[in-house]
Amino acid sequence: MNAPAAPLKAKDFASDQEVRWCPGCGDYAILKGVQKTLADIGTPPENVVFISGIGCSSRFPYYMSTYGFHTIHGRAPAFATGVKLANPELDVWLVTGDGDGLSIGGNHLLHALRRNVNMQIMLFNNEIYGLTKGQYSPTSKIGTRSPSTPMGSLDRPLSPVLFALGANASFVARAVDTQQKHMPGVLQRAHAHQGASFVEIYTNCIVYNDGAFSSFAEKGTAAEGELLLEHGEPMIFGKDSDKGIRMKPGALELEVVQLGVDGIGEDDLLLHDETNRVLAGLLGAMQNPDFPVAVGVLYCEAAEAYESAVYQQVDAARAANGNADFNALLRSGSTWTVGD
Amino acid sequence: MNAPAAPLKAKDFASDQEVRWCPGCGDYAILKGVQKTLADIGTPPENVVFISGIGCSSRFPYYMSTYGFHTIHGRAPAFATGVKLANPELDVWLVTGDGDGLSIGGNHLLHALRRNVNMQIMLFNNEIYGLTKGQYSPTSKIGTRSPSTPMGSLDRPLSPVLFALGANASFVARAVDTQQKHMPGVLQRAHAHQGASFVEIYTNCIVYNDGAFSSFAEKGTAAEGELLLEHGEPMIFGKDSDKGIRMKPGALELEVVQLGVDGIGEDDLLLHDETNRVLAGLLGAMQNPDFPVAVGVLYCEAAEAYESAVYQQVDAARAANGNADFNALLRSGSTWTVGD
Amino acid sequence: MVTSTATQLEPIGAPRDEVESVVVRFAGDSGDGMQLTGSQFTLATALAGNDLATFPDFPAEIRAPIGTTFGVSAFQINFGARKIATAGDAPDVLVAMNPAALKVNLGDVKTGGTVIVDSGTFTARNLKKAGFDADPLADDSLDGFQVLQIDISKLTTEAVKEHGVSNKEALRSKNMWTLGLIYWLYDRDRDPTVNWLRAKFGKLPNIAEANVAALNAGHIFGETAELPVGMRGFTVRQAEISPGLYRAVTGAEALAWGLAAGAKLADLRMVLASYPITPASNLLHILAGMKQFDIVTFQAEDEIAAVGAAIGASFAGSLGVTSSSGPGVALKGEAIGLAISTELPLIIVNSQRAGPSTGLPTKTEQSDLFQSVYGRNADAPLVVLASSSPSNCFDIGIEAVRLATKYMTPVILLSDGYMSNASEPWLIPDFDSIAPFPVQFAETDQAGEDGFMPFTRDATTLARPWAKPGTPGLEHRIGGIEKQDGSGNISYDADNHQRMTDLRAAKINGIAKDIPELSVEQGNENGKLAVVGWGSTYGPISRAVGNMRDDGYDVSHVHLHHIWPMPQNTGELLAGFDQVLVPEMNNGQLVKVLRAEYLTPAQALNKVNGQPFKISEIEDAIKGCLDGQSGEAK
Amino acid sequence: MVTSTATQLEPIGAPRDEVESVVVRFAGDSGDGMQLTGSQFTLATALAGNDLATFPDFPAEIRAPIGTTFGVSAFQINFGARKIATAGDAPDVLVAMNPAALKVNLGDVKTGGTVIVDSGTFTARNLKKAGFDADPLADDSLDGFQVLQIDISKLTTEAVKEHGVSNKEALRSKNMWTLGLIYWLYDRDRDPTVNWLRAKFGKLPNIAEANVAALNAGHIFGETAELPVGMRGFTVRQAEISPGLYRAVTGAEALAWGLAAGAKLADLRMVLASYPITPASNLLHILAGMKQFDIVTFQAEDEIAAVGAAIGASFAGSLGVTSSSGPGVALKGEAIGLAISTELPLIIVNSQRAGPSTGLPTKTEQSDLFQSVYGRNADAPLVVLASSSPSNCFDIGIEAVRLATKYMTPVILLSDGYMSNASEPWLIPDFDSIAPFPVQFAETDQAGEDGFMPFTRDATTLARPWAKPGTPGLEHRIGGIEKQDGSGNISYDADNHQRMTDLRAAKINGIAKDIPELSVEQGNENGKLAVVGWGSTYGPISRAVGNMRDDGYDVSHVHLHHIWPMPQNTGELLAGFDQVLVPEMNNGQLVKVLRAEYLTPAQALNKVNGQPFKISEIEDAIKGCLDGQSGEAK
Ligand SMILES: Cc1ncc(C[n+]2csc(CCOP(=O)(O)OP(=O)(O)O)c2C)c(N)n1
Ligand SMILES: Cc1ncc(C[n+]2csc(CCOP(=O)(O)OP(=O)(O)O)c2C)c(N)n1
Ligand code: SF4
Ligand code: SF4
Ligand SMILES: [Mg+2]
Ligand SMILES: [Mg+2]
Repeated sequence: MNAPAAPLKAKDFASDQEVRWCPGCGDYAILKGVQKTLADIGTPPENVVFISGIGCSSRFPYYMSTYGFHTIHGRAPAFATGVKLANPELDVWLVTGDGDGLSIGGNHLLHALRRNVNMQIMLFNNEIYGLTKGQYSPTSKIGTRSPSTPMGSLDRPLSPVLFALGANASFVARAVDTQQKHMPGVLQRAHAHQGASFVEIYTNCIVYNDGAFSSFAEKGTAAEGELLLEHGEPMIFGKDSDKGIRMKPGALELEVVQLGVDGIGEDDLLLHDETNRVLAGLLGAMQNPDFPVAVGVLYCEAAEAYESAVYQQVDAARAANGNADFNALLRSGSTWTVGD
Repeated sequence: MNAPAAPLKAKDFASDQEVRWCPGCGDYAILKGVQKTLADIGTPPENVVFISGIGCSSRFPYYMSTYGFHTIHGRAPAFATGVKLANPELDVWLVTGDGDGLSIGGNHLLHALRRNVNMQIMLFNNEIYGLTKGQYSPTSKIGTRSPSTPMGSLDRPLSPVLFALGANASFVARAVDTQQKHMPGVLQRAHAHQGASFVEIYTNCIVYNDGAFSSFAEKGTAAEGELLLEHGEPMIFGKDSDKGIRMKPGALELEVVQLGVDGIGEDDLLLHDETNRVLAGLLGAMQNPDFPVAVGVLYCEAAEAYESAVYQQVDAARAANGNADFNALLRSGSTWTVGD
Repeated sequence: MVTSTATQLEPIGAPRDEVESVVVRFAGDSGDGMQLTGSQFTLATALAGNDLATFPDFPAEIRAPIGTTFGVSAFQINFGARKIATAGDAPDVLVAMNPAALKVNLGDVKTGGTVIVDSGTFTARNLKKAGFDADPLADDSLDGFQVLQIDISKLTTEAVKEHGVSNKEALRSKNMWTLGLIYWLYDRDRDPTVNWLRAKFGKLPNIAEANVAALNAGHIFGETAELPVGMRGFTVRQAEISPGLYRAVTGAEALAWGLAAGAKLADLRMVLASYPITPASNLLHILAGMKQFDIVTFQAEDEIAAVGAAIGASFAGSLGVTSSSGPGVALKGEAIGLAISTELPLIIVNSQRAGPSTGLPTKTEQSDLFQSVYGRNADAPLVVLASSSPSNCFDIGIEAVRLATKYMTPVILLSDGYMSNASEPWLIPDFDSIAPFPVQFAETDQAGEDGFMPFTRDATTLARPWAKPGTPGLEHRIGGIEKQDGSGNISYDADNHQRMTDLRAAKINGIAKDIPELSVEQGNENGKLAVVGWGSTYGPISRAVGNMRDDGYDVSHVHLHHIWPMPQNTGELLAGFDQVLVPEMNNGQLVKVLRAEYLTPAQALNKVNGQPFKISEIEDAIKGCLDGQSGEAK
Repeated sequence: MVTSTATQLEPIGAPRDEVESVVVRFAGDSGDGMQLTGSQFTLATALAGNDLATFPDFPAEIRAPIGTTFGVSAFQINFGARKIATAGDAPDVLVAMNPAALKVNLGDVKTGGTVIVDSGTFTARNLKKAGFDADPLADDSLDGFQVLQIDISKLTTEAVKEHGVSNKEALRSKNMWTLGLIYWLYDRDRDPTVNWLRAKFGKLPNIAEANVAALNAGHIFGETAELPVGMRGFTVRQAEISPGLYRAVTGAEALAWGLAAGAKLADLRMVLASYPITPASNLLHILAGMKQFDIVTFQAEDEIAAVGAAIGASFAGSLGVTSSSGPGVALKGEAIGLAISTELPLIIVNSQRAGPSTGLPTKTEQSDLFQSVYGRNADAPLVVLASSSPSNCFDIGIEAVRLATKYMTPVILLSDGYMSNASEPWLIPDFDSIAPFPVQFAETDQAGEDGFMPFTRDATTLARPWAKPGTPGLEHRIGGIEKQDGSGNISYDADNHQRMTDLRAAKINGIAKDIPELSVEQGNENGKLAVVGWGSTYGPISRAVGNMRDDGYDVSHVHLHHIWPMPQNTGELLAGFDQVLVPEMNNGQLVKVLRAEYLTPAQALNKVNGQPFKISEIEDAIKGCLDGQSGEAK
């Protein structure tokens, strides 16, 4: 008889490989958060597969005690899709970076999202290419000086969550490396969702882009710099919970308001509605310093996972055609006999 | 002395090559519309470059009397970016299809849009792969039966305009093959815009997807099926101009209203505001039969073109470093002399 | 109605002449139904007991304006009382349904051959569309051919009148009228076609009967009309064909079935991930219709995603397959390197087409051998196989699965546009008689003290174990960075990289021991000249060597199905010949590999015009090698 | 403070020994400043008149935890009174700034060589981090070496005390202390380094002075301390070097300047479109800083976009250049085919690294020759060049531009990770003495009656005209579909495809007439053995052949800069040797091309461990070929 398995702990998901990120890299915290999430979820490690592209962030699978595939630059969503098509039962987690996922890999990310392949996609956004030593990335702010842009970068950055919404993603969320309490909840939601769950995770590259998110991702700045989203709850933030977000009257825009000033109360604030894609777009576009940065689940829409639809067709074909018989297949259509 | 040049005519932009689309293909109408637009604009043909990928639509450059480059599948935005980097003075038009631009080429389109390279990008959307004989495309509706999806396609389609908005595009518009009067105006706006102007053009593939847009793109259906956008104008449509679009009270959603019913008048309708990205998203998402399909300029935001910023840096470097002197370059840094 | 460039007429119902083999080409507008006509004729011919080979030739444009030369569609069949190796060099009979079809195809017809034209289509307008300055039926353009001008359009319209179909529908039966005439010409049985028409148009009985009437009318025309001199019915004796149940099969079909069969024999689910491209899309289309065989097909966003998904599927324990043509395979190179580095099974099918770049997508070529053997960064060995004929695709499909799974390696399988679309009769194998080779996945108890070691190796095959995610205890991580021999952990160790490079090469080279030795297909084991082929040149080489041997030339035919690694005895076998000639539909690729590997002074015979070799071209080259040489045998 | 495994001590200030050449390797943690130390020593050595070559070896990790083996950074220099061909096989002197540096590098040190360690870092914690079970300074690990244990940490801290820097800052000057000691050891002038320090830390004078103090302290230590037996100062005579102005140059710098110079000589704007990848990114970084030379750099979204943008730039009349490493170049194959088909100039720089797949990104290899010559779909010939040393990258860069623009063709330029990062002294050329080769664009009056014909050809070069968009009258359309010879219009014509394939091949083959004939670098024009190299194996082969010739062996050195097409006389030259040996840092690639082209029975000498060849490895192989052979000369 099976003894009841001991509940899994975060360290059950740590592999024996030495973690080789730079000391102080934000990716360490994400690793911890993910290991905790998996323990909380309780999936047996053998059913979990981590798939990544190339980049500092994409070293992630080596540090997990699960199955893992460190593939090639930008293509992880394609590999992950293949894994799910081969075996929809596997619990697939994808790790990518802002370069891996949005520069070379933008197209695969786009298509994994729109197809709604059931997996968790974590995009570690440090707004820089870490592994190749600090070139700017598609999420770097205009004017970023880097080895390839000594006079400052010129391209308009992408917002990963707005990109995902434009890609028709069914689940879009945000988390922050330093917020260990918050992250596992978001990741659990991502895991629970049927389909491609996109989670942008801000992470600090201490070597090439230190402090990129300091205006909201640090202990001292989080309360004022960040808006924690909860479905159905009013959008309140600030150290003293004294600020809120509402629709600017008469306009299709958000605005920050001070609670208690000009007679504004909680009732005037927007309630978060995860199911409204337009609201998600408005929230995703909020940036410091004018707005708090929205974290949590921005958007979540019930939808069918791609691979389950695929297997419904396989099952239907089986039901319609009976068991696969090769001899019958080869003899289908016109045949003729040549006598002895 | 130069004689004043005769004004250009549409046929001045037609090449001597026989047009080889299927008889009845929507692309013929677009060709006409583009030739007319160029004549109206009056750019000399030698300054115009048409660049395309691969697909029926991508044969387009051969039929123009301008410079043209029929490149490889999906990569036209990259080639076009190179052309603009080499010579920002050229007037670059890009032709792509829903497969070329959104399947294999999604990433390049994404980056050309976010970088805001100054060109006109026309995506001929017939919701099918024409050239390879009828497979479904990323814009095909779920359930599309095609040679590669005999039981119906399963992937959620992309909306080209929503994709472009998510890509941080600065100009997003829509036109329809059959609407020859409307198209040149949209294309002229695209041309006037500094940066990457994205225009989705619905086109009928008579062979593999005939009638895909019949609910709004035909003479009899356009009035009811379509909303013609004009900046600052109220959103009215219908054969009798008796319907309109407004924000659903108390929600972040659009709704169709009947003018004159329940006391609804023009003042209750939304005025189109090209500069509001969120509104553009709402409009871009409208679909038949519940909503009219929005055509015209959905979004337009003033922004700097990528290549002009690039050349500002080149000029600044020149100004700071004086004329390029190779002998000085080779002798920069530490040198030493070995005597005779 | 029937006129002829020859003046004398033969009496009606003249006795039939016996011929050994015939090449017929049906050509018409894309809308004229030439492919259907061809496949019905093929079936009737197979039922008549002839051996045969066919080749359809589609226009490059989807639907070119009616009547233009670039809208011409053709179907060629070669059939006979002897073994038929190719679809034939030059047609004995050309059927041209309109001026454009005549314009495009006349140049290929054998001197003195027969040209049947639908004179009803030779209007001024159509002549102009086809680019004729003058009516070729009216001037001397057709001198030297047996010409049969028949107003098929009119005769068909009359023949179907009673079935109440529209004029447009009536004209659609023109192809059946023509088929009826050709059936008469070669004494074929109409019944299967009649049955097929009635089944096909089950819900439109008047259309069905109109077509049947047209077929019969064409046949009767042959029996009764006054035909020109020499133009009488023929018989073609049955060929000596192994007894058994046959079907016609195209390369694309046989390949789909072979791969599916291989997966079944390996006891694996197949995941085909592909992106459409001419002429490779057929494989995707066929497999998309075979879901009941535990086949999942996936139209990816591009070729890189396709190969990535296929590798992902293999990682997860299925058979990952991806398919494309040259330009698409070029995009897969980086990912194939990952499959090589991670040592996962993977099959990459390349239906080659004419290049470089977009090239001539609908024309054939076999110019991706270099890309297959050498076309990746770094030292990245894998297996390359090439099928030699439509039906051989079935066997090569199975062989690809066998090697990929047994050796944990990517396999490139080379087909080509010609082979994919061409069809030939196939003695249907008994699936149950094919020996299965089920994959043994690693099991939980294979994990040692330090966990599972994914890069240990089987002593014989050097293959690493294949561990399926989901299996407890075998959790492991792989990737494209160099791996420690054994543990598979990342290793930057210099000597380990050397060892792994050597192991990867040794594993692939070792496969040479597991494939059949190279033998001669025809001729002696040594001698004056070996003609070495690969891929779809099999047919023309085989026939050319046969003909030349009949003429007394000392020439042998050698064919490679395993391009990399090559059979162990390849160098030795070739060393037994004074000369080695390598005909290829490229600018010389296998010839370079043979020279590099064995220092064989092999000579190239190259053809890159988008068309298969003609038998005569190879015969001429053989003569070029051997004539003027001294010695008893030529 | 100074202890030694040898027991006897020499008197202070002993006279200097003269040595002909020395190899020193500085190794420490990534944070220890070893690269700076190395480059200062290089400059001092160059100023002292020695010939030299250097090689920096960076860790694969960005910033590994301090003290670990995978965070070790090293810099090796070989300098001498004779011509220096490589950075040296085995160090005579190893400076190890911590236990990890010792662990990683000790195995390479010459038997009896000198090992200088900072004993202050040999703490229990650091030993553990480095993976030592026991203290190697305390057991017999260092037997057989001259060991100098110095508590450099402590001595440095003391030396800089007076400059009021923090302890952390003080320890940062350890490298200067060490440099001072080595300066004493080889009698180098400290002044340039002092000046450099003061310039570098201009705004932080106390840091500058602390470093100067450390440098001086290390030097004084050498002069005054009691050093072990045999450990006294050395002198290295000046080498015979052509007179002139010199600088040190890395391959990446020389390549950037060579390409820029080429563009200038061709009178073109350069557009470099690239996507970062190790070890190719440097070229992008350097050119990004050269905008004033009319160079536009573009970091594309991926490698395909990069090559696409480069081709677009060439279409628009600029020089399109793209750069990457093996896996990235693999992605460019399809687009390169388009450049071949449209016959546009394009330069593809490949800084090769160890593979397959991601492989060992920071380790060197020259295994992309196959990919360069053969790695595309269809028959797709282009030009392949390979530079032979850091400074040679300048010349090859210019040559690439010359051939690309003169012949309207893509050119692949092969460098490698070793060459990009290694540096050597370079006799700076006078730019004005290099003959320009300005591009002649097509002009309006070249358009004929039927408009401009973009696929007519120059009778000599077979190049087509290059017409710049913006030029009235030359409007034309090109693409990847086969083009009509002359007009460039789409053509599906069979014979035209054959003609165009032949023309493309002939154009590239014809370039063989426009490049220097192959000559021997050292040795006779024929004889017993030719050692044929390409790329960065130049150095070790050159030295090995030199040494073996000194020992009386009949061996010659032949080097290919033009890999495809090869010089016209290649086959003939090689035929003059009994044996041909081809050392390559791959599993045998050039050797296969030589065998395929010329049936030369060339033998491979392969090394794939991520490291350049050692001279001794090549010497051994030469002996293997020639010893045991009869005849007068060995
Ligand atoms: C085909 C290919 N191109 C380029 C590279 C080089 N490369 C590796 S990671 C990387 C960017 C990584 O950036 P990101 O995804 O943001 O990851 P980070 O290191 O910042 O976590 C690049 C350009 C590669 N490995 N393969
Ligand atoms: C690398 C590559 N992959 C695939 C193809 C085949 N191919 C050509 S066009 C096309 C799709 C065209 O669809 P779309 O862009 O919608 O154009 P349409 O024909 O519908 O106008 C495909 C798959 C190709 N030419 N090259
Ligand atoms: S370079 Fe940046 S992202 Fe990479 S490991 Fe170091 S800190 Fe992290
Ligand atoms: S296949 Fe469709 S898209 Fe292509 S030319 Fe024909 S109608 Fe137009
Ligand atoms: Mg990053
Ligand atoms: Mg389309």
